[in-house]
Amino acid sequence: MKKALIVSEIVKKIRGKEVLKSVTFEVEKGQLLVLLGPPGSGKTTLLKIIAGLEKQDSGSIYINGEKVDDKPPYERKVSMVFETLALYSNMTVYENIASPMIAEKKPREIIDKKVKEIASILRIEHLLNRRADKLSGGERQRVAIARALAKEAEIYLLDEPFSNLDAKIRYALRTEFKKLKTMLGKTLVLATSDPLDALALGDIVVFIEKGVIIQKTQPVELYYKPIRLDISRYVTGRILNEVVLKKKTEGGKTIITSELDVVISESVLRDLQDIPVENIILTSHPDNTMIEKSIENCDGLKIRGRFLGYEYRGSEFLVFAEYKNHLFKALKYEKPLADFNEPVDVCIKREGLNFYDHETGSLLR
Amino acid sequence: MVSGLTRFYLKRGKMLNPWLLILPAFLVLLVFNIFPLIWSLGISFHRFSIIIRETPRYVGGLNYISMLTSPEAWDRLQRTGTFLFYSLLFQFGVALAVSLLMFEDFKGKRTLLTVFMIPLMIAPIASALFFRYMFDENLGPVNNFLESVLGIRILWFSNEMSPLGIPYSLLTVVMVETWIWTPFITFLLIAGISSIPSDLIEQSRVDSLKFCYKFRYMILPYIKPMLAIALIFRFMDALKTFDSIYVLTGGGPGSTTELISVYIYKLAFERWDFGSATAMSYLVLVIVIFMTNVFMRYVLEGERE
Amino acid sequence: MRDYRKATRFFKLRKYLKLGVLIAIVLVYLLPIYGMFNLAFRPRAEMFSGFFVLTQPTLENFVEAYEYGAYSAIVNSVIITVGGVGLALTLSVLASYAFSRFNVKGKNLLMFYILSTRMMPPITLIIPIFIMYYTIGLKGTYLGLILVYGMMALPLSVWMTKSFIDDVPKDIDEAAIIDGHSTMYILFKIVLPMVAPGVAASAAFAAITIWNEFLFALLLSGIDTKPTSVLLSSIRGERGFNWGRVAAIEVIYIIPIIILVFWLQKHMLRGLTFGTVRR
Amino acid sequence: MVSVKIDSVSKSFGNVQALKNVSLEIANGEFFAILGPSGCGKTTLLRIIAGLERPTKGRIFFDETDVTDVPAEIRDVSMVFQFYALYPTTVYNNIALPLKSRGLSPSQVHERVEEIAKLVGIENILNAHVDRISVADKQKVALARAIAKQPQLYLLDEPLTILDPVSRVIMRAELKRIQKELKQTIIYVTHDQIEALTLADRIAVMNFGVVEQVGTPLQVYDYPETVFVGWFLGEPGMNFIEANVEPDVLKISGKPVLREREVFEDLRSKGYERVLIGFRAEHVKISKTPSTYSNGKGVIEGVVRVVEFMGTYYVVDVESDGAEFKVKIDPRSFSSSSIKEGEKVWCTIPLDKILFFDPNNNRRINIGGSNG
Repeated sequence: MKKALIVSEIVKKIRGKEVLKSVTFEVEKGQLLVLLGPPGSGKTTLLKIIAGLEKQDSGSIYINGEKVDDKPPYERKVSMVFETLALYSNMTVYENIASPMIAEKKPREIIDKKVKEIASILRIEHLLNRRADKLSGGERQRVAIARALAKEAEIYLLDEPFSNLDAKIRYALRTEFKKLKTMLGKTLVLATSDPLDALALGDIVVFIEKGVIIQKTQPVELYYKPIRLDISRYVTGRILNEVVLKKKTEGGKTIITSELDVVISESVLRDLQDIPVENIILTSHPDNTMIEKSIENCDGLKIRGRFLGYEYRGSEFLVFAEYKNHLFKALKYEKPLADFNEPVDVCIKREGLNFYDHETGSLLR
Repeated sequence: MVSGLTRFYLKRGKMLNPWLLILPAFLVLLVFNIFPLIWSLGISFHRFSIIIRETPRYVGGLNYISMLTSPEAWDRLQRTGTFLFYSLLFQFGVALAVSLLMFEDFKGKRTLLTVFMIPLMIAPIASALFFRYMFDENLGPVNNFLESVLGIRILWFSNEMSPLGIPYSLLTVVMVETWIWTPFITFLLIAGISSIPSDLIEQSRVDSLKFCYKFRYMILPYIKPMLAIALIFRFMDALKTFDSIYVLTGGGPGSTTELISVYIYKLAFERWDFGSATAMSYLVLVIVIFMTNVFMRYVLEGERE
Repeated sequence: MRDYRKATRFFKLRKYLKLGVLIAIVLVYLLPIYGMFNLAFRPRAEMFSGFFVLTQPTLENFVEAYEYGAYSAIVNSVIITVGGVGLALTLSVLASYAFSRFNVKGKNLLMFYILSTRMMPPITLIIPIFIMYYTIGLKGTYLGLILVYGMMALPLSVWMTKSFIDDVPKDIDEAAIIDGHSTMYILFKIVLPMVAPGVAASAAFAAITIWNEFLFALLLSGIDTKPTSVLLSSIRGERGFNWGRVAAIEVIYIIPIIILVFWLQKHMLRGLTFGTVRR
Repeated sequence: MVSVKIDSVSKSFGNVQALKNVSLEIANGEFFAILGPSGCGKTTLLRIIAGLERPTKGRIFFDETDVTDVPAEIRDVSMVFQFYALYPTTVYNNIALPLKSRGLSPSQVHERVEEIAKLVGIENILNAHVDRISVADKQKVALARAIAKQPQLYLLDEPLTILDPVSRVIMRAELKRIQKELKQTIIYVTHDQIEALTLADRIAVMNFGVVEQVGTPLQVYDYPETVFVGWFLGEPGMNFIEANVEPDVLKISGKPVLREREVFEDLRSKGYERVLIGFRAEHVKISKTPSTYSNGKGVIEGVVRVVEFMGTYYVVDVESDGAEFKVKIDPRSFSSSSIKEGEKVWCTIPLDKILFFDPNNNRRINIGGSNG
């Protein structure tokens, strides 16, 4: 089955700085691929190259198996929603949505029918004759999507569609967007720097940093077992617990030391045996960590620290403990009882542990 | 040669070169600006007067040398320097005072500022002519007022030395120019002040900071760039002062108020000596470019460190 | 229980004092303009009786001004200004769109050149144009003046319009390109309507510059094409002239400008600094 | 240390009503949060308390004194802005300038600045220019400046949202300590519900210039007074489904859900034919095996529309012909139940976790003392 979009070895330099270093990936038909990466990793430039708004230095783009490098944007059957939404603010919502069809000089009735149809899908029929600059954040966002859908295209590109909206509206729009995607069955490429967009929406996620593709995988795997530590930190929003261990083998015996005075359980020691590297970082998510006044048997890493406080998130508590200026977090479903500065036990369970090489940051186990 | 939105279409499919859009404007500038400038540069190397019908004679740098050595030219430049010093002093002084008084927001601030801009916007010819009426030595209301209050009459258009060390006629020109141009500087300073982040201003209010601290640590850093821009623009325009002098004193009495642009005008259209007039103009241009760079480097340097 | 009353009263007092001084400065500053209007409506009898006297306002002076030829001078000013602005605007809209949307190679050079027109002593331009007009017979014609003023207003309107178009994010152009629209459609149907108020403001600023100009008009206008500024300057020569009539001409001359100034409040900063500084 | 009384304050800019008749009482030494979406008027209210803005109607009292007309310069209030609003000079000057303006002697100023800098932990960067210090340090400087003035009231406008998690936790501990040790009144404006729920003794939830509810974090989260408060707090927000009250059963679009008789009597006696039932996504148990209506539980049968993975939890969007609601599951139980889009599911909700709302005024209906 022909791939909807093939991006092969795209290289782009802007003012001497290499923004994209030989980027390659493919998108299946009807699939939603999320391009996740910190701001300034070249996502927007890549989208503009796919759309034909910017010329790549080398490499090529195939849409539906057909090479489009020398084709102008509107001939590439590509449609795009910009981060700034780029609505024509002096025109009405109707004119904005109809714009691609006006450009293709379609007859009046067809334009009218199509605009009304799209407006009903996105529930903005009541806004059709309002000026584009008199809309709320969520409404502007929907009109931008409507305009993109008004153009028949093989690929729909979205650049940070939920970026400048209130958190509450972002969550709501994300769910609606996922419903829309399943209903329309279009091929979508969504660029975002918000990990939640990738986790919630992506059928497949490509992590890109400084113009280089680091990993392409399922959202769940990207969250739990990414191949690089900096991806894990980025995707979990710095909520990870991290412990640095040093491994030395003297006379056949291996000694594990850590400046955090960690008590390591038998099973973890066994895991550490066959790790070739000297300096190891162990990471784990708060939902695999416990912070209590005292913990007897802890199958994993145990640290004695002082209680810092908690974050009450309504449905759960995020508990904080500190040791030697190092922060540990644990998820708890009822109110923690310790007071500020009281000594507590932190137990990082073995099951959620990832092992990373301290130098390269790459996944070991 | 062209990048950025290279994919840009006149009609669907046809590539449009952006220079096509720039061409019409460029043509008008070419014919009425670039070409005349080159021509006048040429004239400055010739002995040329339209009146006596002789063909222009190439004289090399003679015009420039005669201008550089003529005491008359140096006197006019020195007079323009004095004019510049006093007018910038008054203008920046009043402008700073008004802009600081306008620091706090109050109802009607925008309209008051707009009204304050009117002297800048109306034609200098009209305002200078009315100042001529106001400062008229025997009938003018200013002298009537001074006589009734202080019992003295001032000969505003004479060579008499004023207490400030410059002749009264030059002082009158400085006052007219100050009246016209102070709003320009005030407006730029107020633009500088309004670029101060509003939460910083509110923080200084909640901290009930003394005005001297507000000025030194909050206002000055933000108006410094505006002071530089105002200084550069004012320096360029002050050298071109012509309209108001033409109507106020016509350069007189004698040559006390004959600033450099009036002097060049007289060279060209009273003595009909185009060669020297264009040479003098280009010398003035060199001075302006040199001084502007000095300002830019000095002020921007101050800015960057 | 803290007593704020004394401190509040003192604080309010200081505030109103500052305001009072400010308003006083502005009033004194605008005295000449008041004087101009006052004199224009004063009968000849009260010509020299004090600055504020205005017992029975009359339109005498305006009638005399009409006979003195002020009417035709104002008409000339209108023709020259409208012509000059029209020419400058049409040329600058296309050029500023190209400057704003493309990083054309020669852009910075051209931008500096445009700014330098403000540095240049005007005489360097007038002499060659004076000779050119003299030889090809354009001296004293409306067309001649309109072309020169079109050139003079061009740099200001190019820079100002460009600064407004820069405020429109480039994404909008790119979105229209993806939709498949042509350059002219994007410029005239999407970008220009968005910056219409800005373009109007640059036109107004160009108009003010041309309306007030004197030196070019003095040398290039003829007897029947001379604008108001030249008419006013010619009064300098006469002895014992009628100041009431002069004030009347000046009032007619400056009223359109005052109206434009109030209308332009928002974009004043851009106009004064050639679009280099935007709030 | 002052109590603040906001007495039916309204504020409008042109024809936009930013505040509509807001009345609040903040006790002395209380950590009071004002929570709401952007544009709900919370910052305007804070600015009115600080004296930076005048109310169109209504009065403001500090303890018993009416301070509505007292300018900000004299209210002796400290503010910490979201983007720290630091004067472009050294850290030392930022803390010292307000003290110098107050007339303290140079030695007093110096001693005070040293003391506060040590307290907040910025004693080693006192001579650095504020443009060259980290974001967390900038916020600490803003806080130090506020504390140094020993004001009678602290007003904080989202000071922590831009910090990284580590310094945010430490700053939170710092704020709590200031409130406890120095017994200061703190009014804290934020749109981030986690900040409000974690730090505040009491929270006022605002929307479109109106105070929807005032209560402790627990009250506001578990017993919202209005639909908006329920929706705004918690992620995802509380689910609301229309249900009609029939003599012996409560139905959602025709399907029986709840059988507890005494609940219907109470509702019918209050004259409710139709009602909105509200329940939190995390209180719903979801399973693929059908379950019957037993006592003390509501059961809704529906089809899975969308599944969203949010890292620390899953959100399942279920639709029961027309009525949509969300279910929140922790990753472990989600993978064991392996629910997929399009499957039929049965959702059970414990009765004590279900709240009833009046569909016309969106306010909660009190059922036999069920509120917190």
